[in-house]
Amino acid sequence: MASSIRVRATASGETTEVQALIQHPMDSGFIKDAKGEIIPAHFIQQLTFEYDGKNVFTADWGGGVSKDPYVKFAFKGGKKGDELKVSWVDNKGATDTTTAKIQ
Amino acid sequence: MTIIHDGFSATRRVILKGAGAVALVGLGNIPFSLAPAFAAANDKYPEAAFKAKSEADAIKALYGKTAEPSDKVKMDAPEIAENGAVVPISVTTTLADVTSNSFLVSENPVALVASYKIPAGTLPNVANRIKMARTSNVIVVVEAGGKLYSANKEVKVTVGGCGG
Amino acid sequence: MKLRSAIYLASAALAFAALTLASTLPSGASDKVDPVADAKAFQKFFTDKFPKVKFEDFVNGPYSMNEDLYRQWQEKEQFPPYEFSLEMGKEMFSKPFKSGKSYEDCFPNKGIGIRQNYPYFDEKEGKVITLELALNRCREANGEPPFSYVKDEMAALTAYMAFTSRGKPMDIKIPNDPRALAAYENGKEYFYTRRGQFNFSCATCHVQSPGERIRAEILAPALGIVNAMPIYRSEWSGMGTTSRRFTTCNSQIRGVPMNPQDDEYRNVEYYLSYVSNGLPISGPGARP
Amino acid sequence: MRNMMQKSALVLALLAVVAVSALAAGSEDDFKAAYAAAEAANKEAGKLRNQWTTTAATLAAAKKSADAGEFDKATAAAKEAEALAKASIFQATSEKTRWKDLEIR
Repeated sequence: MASSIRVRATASGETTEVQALIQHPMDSGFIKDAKGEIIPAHFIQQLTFEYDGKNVFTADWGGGVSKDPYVKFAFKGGKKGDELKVSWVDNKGATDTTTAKIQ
Repeated sequence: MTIIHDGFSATRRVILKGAGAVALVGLGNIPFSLAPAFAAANDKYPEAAFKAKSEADAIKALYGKTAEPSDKVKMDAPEIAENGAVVPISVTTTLADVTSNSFLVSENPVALVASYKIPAGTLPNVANRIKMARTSNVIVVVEAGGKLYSANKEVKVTVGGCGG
Repeated sequence: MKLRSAIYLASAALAFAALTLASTLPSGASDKVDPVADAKAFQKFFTDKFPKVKFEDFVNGPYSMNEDLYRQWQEKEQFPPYEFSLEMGKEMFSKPFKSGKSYEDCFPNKGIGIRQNYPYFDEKEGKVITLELALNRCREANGEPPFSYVKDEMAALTAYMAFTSRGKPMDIKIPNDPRALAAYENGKEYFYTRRGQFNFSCATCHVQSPGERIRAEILAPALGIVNAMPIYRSEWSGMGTTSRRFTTCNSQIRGVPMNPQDDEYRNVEYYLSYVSNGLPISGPGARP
Repeated sequence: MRNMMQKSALVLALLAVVAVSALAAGSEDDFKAAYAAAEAANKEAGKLRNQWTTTAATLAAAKKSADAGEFDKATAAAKEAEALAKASIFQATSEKTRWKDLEIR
């Protein structure tokens, strides 16, 4: 099964720009399905980015983040070919992790 | 201390933040090398803040203090969201020593949408896509040097997308 | 219920009245079918109506019509929401069926860079063959059950095929066969025929009112509308094919949709694609 | 617009028809007849490839009322469905030639 995480990390000059897109329903728990039943909350709560053994960014998310969530940030440092580790955990305890090469 | 919502983690968080503020007053500035450790101590998911209905309660649960509007916080958001299910919103700031950014939507059933921790060395600019139930004020809070600054903007939603 | 009935009835009556009156208007139609002239007039209509929109930008639907929307779209395109579907399609495309063959074996050039030639008119069968139909026929010929025409796997496969054709101009041919011309004409008729309780045709929204809002949505121009298929629609929270677009359009105007890939839909796709000849393939697309 | 009067007259006339029929005492037989007529008209619209979703919805509402024993309501709904189906037939028939007026040429 392919990873749920897509990462694009691009080093230019002194900074590395990171964009991530994750496949996840991000159900808020406030929406009803076609039958009128509440779709239970199911969303990523925490997403972390690690570079060189150090945390460079943490996202704490609620059910108000869009389906297939997207985030973009940048950090100082990072070289082409280096690895960036990305992990998430959702409110049901599911997790996924991937490692992306900085371009 | 401010009003604390249910949950142990929130209590712990507020206390920690209080300690941070004290350190700030005492030392003038937090030494640079301490910043990552400070961030690491805060890596717990802020459960209570994500349960608060109003943005004021969420900000209190998250930071234990209130935010002041600042023109140094710039929010980029559409005038009219193409669809409430996917509203691209980003923040940039010229403030120094930013430790976190949070996005809130007043009219959503849960006001707090996302909160980002910014360790030293990470730029304080973040872009993301959020859901909006209806036309609402969107608030971005930036925590910098232990203080809170905010910007807000009304985004019109014609197709509601809370959870879409 | 009472009020609702009254509204329904009143609108039915209005539609009636409008129809009765309008049908007495003189018809300026001539009976000759001339696709070349049609396409020219069709494209001119849109370029005249929207002189600021670049020709190749018409494939971007509502985004070509509104600046605030255009910005939101560009932000989304940084990491587009159809990315997962596209990847799934790519994986599926070369994966062998139980028969040992794959989709690649069903198409010219192994299916790469050919989307702009669909739909085409099959002179053996005497009918229009769309890409979606060809994909399901490929499955069935290899002993696999067909996919639903509206989303998921079908959207993923067509997304991948469109992606490999991005930038290539739509290139639909009408062979010298009276049946091909009839299919084209039938598609045109479907496009302009008002249907449903709202008494709307495809043209009511996508020719007369692109750029305007209907309820909350900004309408896309008909020119190039098929070039962006399949699309990730935020309103659907997911992908949808050309079939999905046609059937949902019909139900939105309170008409009972046909089944996907019924002759009418194949023909209207043939017509719409033909009059969009020359515009680049831009699928998969993202839409509000 | 010169056709305004004509249009509203038609609306009024149609509404009056329904008002009268709704007042008539309803029986199961009345309902069955009205429902059959509506279904037949909708079937014809289907042959013309032009059914309206509202016809189907109104037919379903008629059936629901009938199942609950409310034949007045059921008969009125069935007649409304028939009117909708007939309007869709009229639409399909007149559009056979009229669509050309909209064509870009």
